[in-house]
Amino acid sequence: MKDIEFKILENREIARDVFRMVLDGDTSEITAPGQFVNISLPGRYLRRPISICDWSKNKLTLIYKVVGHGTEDMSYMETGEYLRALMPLGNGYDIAAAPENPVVAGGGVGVPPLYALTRKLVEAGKHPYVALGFNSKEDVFYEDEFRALGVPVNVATVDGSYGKKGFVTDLIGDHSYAFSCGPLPMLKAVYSRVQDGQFSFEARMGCGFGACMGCSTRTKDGYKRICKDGPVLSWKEIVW
Amino acid sequence: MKDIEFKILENREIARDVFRMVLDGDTSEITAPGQFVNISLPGRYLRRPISICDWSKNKLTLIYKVVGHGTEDMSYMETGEYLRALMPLGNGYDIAAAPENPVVAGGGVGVPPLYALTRKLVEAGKHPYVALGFNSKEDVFYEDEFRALGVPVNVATVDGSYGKKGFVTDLIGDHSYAFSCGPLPMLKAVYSRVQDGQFSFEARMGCGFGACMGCSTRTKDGYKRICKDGPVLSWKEIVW
Amino acid sequence: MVDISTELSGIHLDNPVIPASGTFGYGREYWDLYDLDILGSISIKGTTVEERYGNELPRIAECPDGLINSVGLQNPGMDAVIHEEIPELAKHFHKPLIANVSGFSIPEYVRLAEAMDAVKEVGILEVNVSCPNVHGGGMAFGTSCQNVAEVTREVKKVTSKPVYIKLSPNVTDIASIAKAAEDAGADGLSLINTLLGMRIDIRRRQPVIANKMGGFSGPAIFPVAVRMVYQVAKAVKIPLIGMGGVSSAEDVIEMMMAGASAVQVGAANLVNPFACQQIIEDLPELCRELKIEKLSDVIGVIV
Amino acid sequence: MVDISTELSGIHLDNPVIPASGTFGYGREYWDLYDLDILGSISIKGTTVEERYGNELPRIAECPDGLINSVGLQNPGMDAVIHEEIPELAKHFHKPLIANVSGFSIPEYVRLAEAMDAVKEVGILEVNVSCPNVHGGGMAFGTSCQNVAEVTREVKKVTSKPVYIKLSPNVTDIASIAKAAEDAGADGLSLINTLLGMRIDIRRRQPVIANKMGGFSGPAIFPVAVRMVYQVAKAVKIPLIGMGGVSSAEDVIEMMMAGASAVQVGAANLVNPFACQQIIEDLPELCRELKIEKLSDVIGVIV
Ligand SMILES: Cc1cc2nc3c(=O)[nH]c(=O)nc-3n(C[C@H](O)[C@H](O)[C@H](O)COP(=O)(O)OP(=O)(O)OC[C@H]3O[C@@H](n4cnc5c(N)ncnc54)[C@H](O)[C@@H]3O)c2cc1C
Ligand SMILES: Cc1cc2nc3c(=O)[nH]c(=O)nc-3n(C[C@H](O)[C@H](O)[C@H](O)COP(=O)(O)OP(=O)(O)OC[C@H]3O[C@@H](n4cnc5c(N)ncnc54)[C@H](O)[C@@H]3O)c2cc1C
Ligand SMILES: Cc1cc2nc3c(=O)[nH]c(=O)nc-3n(C[C@H](O)[C@H](O)[C@H](O)COP(=O)(O)O)c2cc1C
Ligand SMILES: Cc1cc2nc3c(=O)[nH]c(=O)nc-3n(C[C@H](O)[C@H](O)[C@H](O)COP(=O)(O)O)c2cc1C
Ligand code: FES
Ligand code: FES
Repeated sequence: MKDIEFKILENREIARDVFRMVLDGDTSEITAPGQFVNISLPGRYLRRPISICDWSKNKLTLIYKVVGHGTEDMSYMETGEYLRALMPLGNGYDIAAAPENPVVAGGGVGVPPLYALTRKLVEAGKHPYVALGFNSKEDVFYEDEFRALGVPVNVATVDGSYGKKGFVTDLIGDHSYAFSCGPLPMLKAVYSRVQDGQFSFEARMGCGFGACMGCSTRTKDGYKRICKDGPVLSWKEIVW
Repeated sequence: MKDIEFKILENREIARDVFRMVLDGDTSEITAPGQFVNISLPGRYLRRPISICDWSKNKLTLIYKVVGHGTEDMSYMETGEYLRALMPLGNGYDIAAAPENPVVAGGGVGVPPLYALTRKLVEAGKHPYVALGFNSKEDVFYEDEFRALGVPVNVATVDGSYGKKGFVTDLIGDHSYAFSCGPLPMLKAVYSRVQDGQFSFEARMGCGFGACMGCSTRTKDGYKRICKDGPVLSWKEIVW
Repeated sequence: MVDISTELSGIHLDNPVIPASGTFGYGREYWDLYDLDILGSISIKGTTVEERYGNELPRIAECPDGLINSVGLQNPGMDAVIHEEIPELAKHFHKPLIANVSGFSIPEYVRLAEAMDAVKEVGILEVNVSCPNVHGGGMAFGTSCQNVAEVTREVKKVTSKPVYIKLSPNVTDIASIAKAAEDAGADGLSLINTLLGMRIDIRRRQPVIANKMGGFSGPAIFPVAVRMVYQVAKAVKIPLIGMGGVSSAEDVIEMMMAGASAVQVGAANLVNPFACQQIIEDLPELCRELKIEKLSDVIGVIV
Repeated sequence: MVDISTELSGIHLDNPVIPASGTFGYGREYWDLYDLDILGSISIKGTTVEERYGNELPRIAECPDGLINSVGLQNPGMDAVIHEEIPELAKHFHKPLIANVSGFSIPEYVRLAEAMDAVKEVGILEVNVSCPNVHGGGMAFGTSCQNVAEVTREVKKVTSKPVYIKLSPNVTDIASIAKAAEDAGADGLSLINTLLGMRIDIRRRQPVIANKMGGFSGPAIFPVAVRMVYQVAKAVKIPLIGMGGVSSAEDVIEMMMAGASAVQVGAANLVNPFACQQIIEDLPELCRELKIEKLSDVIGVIV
């Protein structure tokens, strides 16, 4: 874990209130998709946790939705400005544990970390099937980017304005293994339809690196810190 | 009084730890030299009061010394950045009250407001004599600018490394009328050597515009708020 | 149309936003900046029986997200306030005022209440039992249930105007003090006054302010203020005016959800003289966003 | 050469900087980040007799210049701390530790003290009588002189290690509580613990944290902490560990000038895991600038 200064290469709206930020800086410590960074913002006391959407050498992509003061501040940042983030944080997804044909199921701003996950799954020779859910047409993002990875992608919207009308779960049916990230009700729904898998959770965080117990949640294997022992928990240990 | 957004045109060190900042923005409400602005700085709760050194249409010059966190923040600001200031504040010097040959006596960062004052005195057809005091050679600034106004200028430094060795008062002798700004001991010394004059004071401020009574000081005419009834007080009303 | 009006003891307020005592003087510094009639009410500078110069300078210390003041109740005294300041203010503000008063003994509080009772512009009497800036003064009253009850009872005897007791946050159990005031007949409560704080100038090796300690306020104290408003709202039935760090329309709504019927804005006026105007402008839009049709509906919604 | 060392009850500290209980766990999250031996000491996470999961999520709320936590003393319990956590930590930190303990009754405090007394790595016992996050727990003890005195007396009976009582700031008169602890035999005092605070999520119309209220800390509370350290330093003769919002070398010196012999750094570690390292690096240079040759000379210089 390092506190790294990144330079903003790009920061633009890619869907309603959803921004993609591309950063230049040291990404060498990232070990797995599903890890996150914790962003320091001037005037905000706590850092903001945002999943790593994708990375390469010295390049980091984040996708965030403006939902409050901090993400609003971020949306005003401009190319060339600097931003500090503590990273990489969390365990990330375990690709080795995946079967040949996992489903990758994401909803809303749960979608970003699944992009690098899918890329890594493909690179590892697996054949993931991607199911993405959004509220409405204007909220959809990254469908093409997922497709460009050469995997089957389906999209659902709650209001039916794009893709299939309904939820992510309507796209996947029952399945043996899922990678998932998204709002709690979605995670629950996916959980109930699979026999195994890995689920990424959110929690209000004090530190983001395991020191404060601010994000400790009960699991079947005792308490786990979402920030350090998670954010990815395995199907078997989750208690709802 | 308005809360005005200024654009920084210049911000550079002109003497040891002393910076000149030239700003672009609405200066139309300034009524007298000796008034000040109160600068809002991100991350600092209170504004910083800085004297108006000079102004013209849409152009404002400030000179400030780095003495703490806020002025340090200011020193890092760059051309093109924006800065908000509440202005104009305070009464300023009353030029009409001056005799033909006043002395203008300034010390350290008390010098800046005296520049526009001297310019205005000259424009009003008076013949001020300017005496400036600094600690050391590296602290001296604006001597040439004062001279360019066509007035006699003398400089003293405490350590004698430039100009006359000694204090401002060593440059002026006894005099009938003084305009002064500088550290308290200097003001006292000048006060004791003149029969009349106008003196500019400093105080820790809450608001800077007269609302909080944070800067109220006793005078012979009752209490006065340095920020609103001052910063310039007349020789006759001052109690030390 | 969003309804942002509220009510304090039968007095209608067009909106809940009230500049806090001591940060708005008697209005003079603000009435050229914006139309004061946009305000819900105004709490005037704390007034004492006699004129007071207040404490020595420096009186102000900066803090992270706040400031310490030790003004020490500088004011021209009750007579000047009633005969000069309030009439002047009344030319610019045409709604009931809140008269904030501070005594140094029960008889002084009574005299102040009697005097303010006769002033038609005064809608509410705000009895400051909590100013930490006056030695031997308000602090003692504000930290004991008995004293608060006694001041309340005596003041109530001499005025028919609603009496709001302004509570000190520097106590172990604010709810019990609030209860004592309510039981003694208070019509409402204002809270919180400033937290007692201190800063040291490490270069000069002296306290920043001459009085050593002073009243700490601003956004930094907001979480303490929300907590106390919440605790008091659960303990009493009388209306509350919430304050402490309020600086935005969001803060106003948070205070009201905690249990405040109206809200005072203090330190924010000092760093942004247009703060109250801005908040009042922002309120309707924020209410719409939060699907609040009638702002007073959210008072105390947090269970 | 500037001397930044200090002393607590005969224990030499290389410097006054100590991570505060609850923000440094048992060191695990930090020992890969920097050499822990640079620290003056470490106050370990509050330990209870039994293992505790703590409060429900969410446990964290952001505030202006601070945060509220309601962790609720999550810890693996005294036995695991003594047999697993402390031995592990001792591999990375080779100086006396501060063992922070919290009981839910006097006998529990006694058991904790007895157990920690036997641990050679423990230099000081820090008795938390003030955690606001535990219902029916520490809060009650920490706000009454009698209780604080009783806990102190009982704990002192069973340990020969220096006993520091950690005081709650949520009281009317912290000096009298400090005095009660001193009179009962406390070797030192730690202050302040968190202020009780609350935030409301105005969109969800619910308190941000599950427990409604929680402990507020960070730079926002620094002026209150400095004031309390100053008041307590004037009231007692035993050494103080000052804390509350300390985030920079300047803050350390301000706390020490107010009267603290050493300083704990809490919330700052969470937002900047390198905070203590940075502060320790900055201290000598700042001392030089302030013409301080021996840092311990400035303890309590403010009259
Ligand atoms: C591990 C993890 C990964 C995340 N990845 C992404 C992502 O890739 N893209 C994205 O858009 N969002 C992501 N989030 C959610 C994101 O952290 C919040 O939307 C963001 O913190 C909101 O900040 P704000 O200042 O705009 O909101 P405010 O409501 O103003 O924030 C107030 C406080 O609450 C916290 N907070 C608010 N919402 C959340 C939340 N949902 N989860 C955790 N803390 C919250 C903030 O961090 C801050 O401390 C992630 C959250 C976690 C825990
Ligand atoms: C009317 C007036 C005009 C001034 N004009 C100038 C000028 O033209 N050039 C210049 O260099 N300085 C001037 N000063 C002094 C200047 O305001 C301070 O140097 C500056 O506020 C220090 O801020 P800081 O954040 O660097 O210091 P810090 O010590 O970090 O500031 C902490 C707090 O103390 C206040 N403070 C500190 N020193 C002073 C001071 N001397 N006077 C008032 N408040 C202070 C700050 O405003 C802030 O609120 C003037 C002061 C006043 C009152
Ligand atoms: C400069 C200043 C002067 C104050 N004077 C008074 C006063 O005279 N009477 C009073 O009851 N409260 C006074 N207060 C307290 C405020 O009215 C308010 O209760 C407190 O500042 C908390 O609100 P804030 O955080 O919005 O400032 C004063 C506060 C400040 C900052
Ligand atoms: C997340 C968190 C957990 C804490 N846990 C404890 C604890 O277990 N025992 C204790 O005595 N204090 C605990 N505290 C209080 C701190 O030790 C410290 O007294 C307080 O936070 C003030 O310091 P700060 O402003 O630097 O954080 C905790 C504080 C935080 C922020
Ligand atoms: S956020 Fe601090 S332990 Fe997870
Ligand atoms: S600083 Fe507020 S009245 Fe002068």
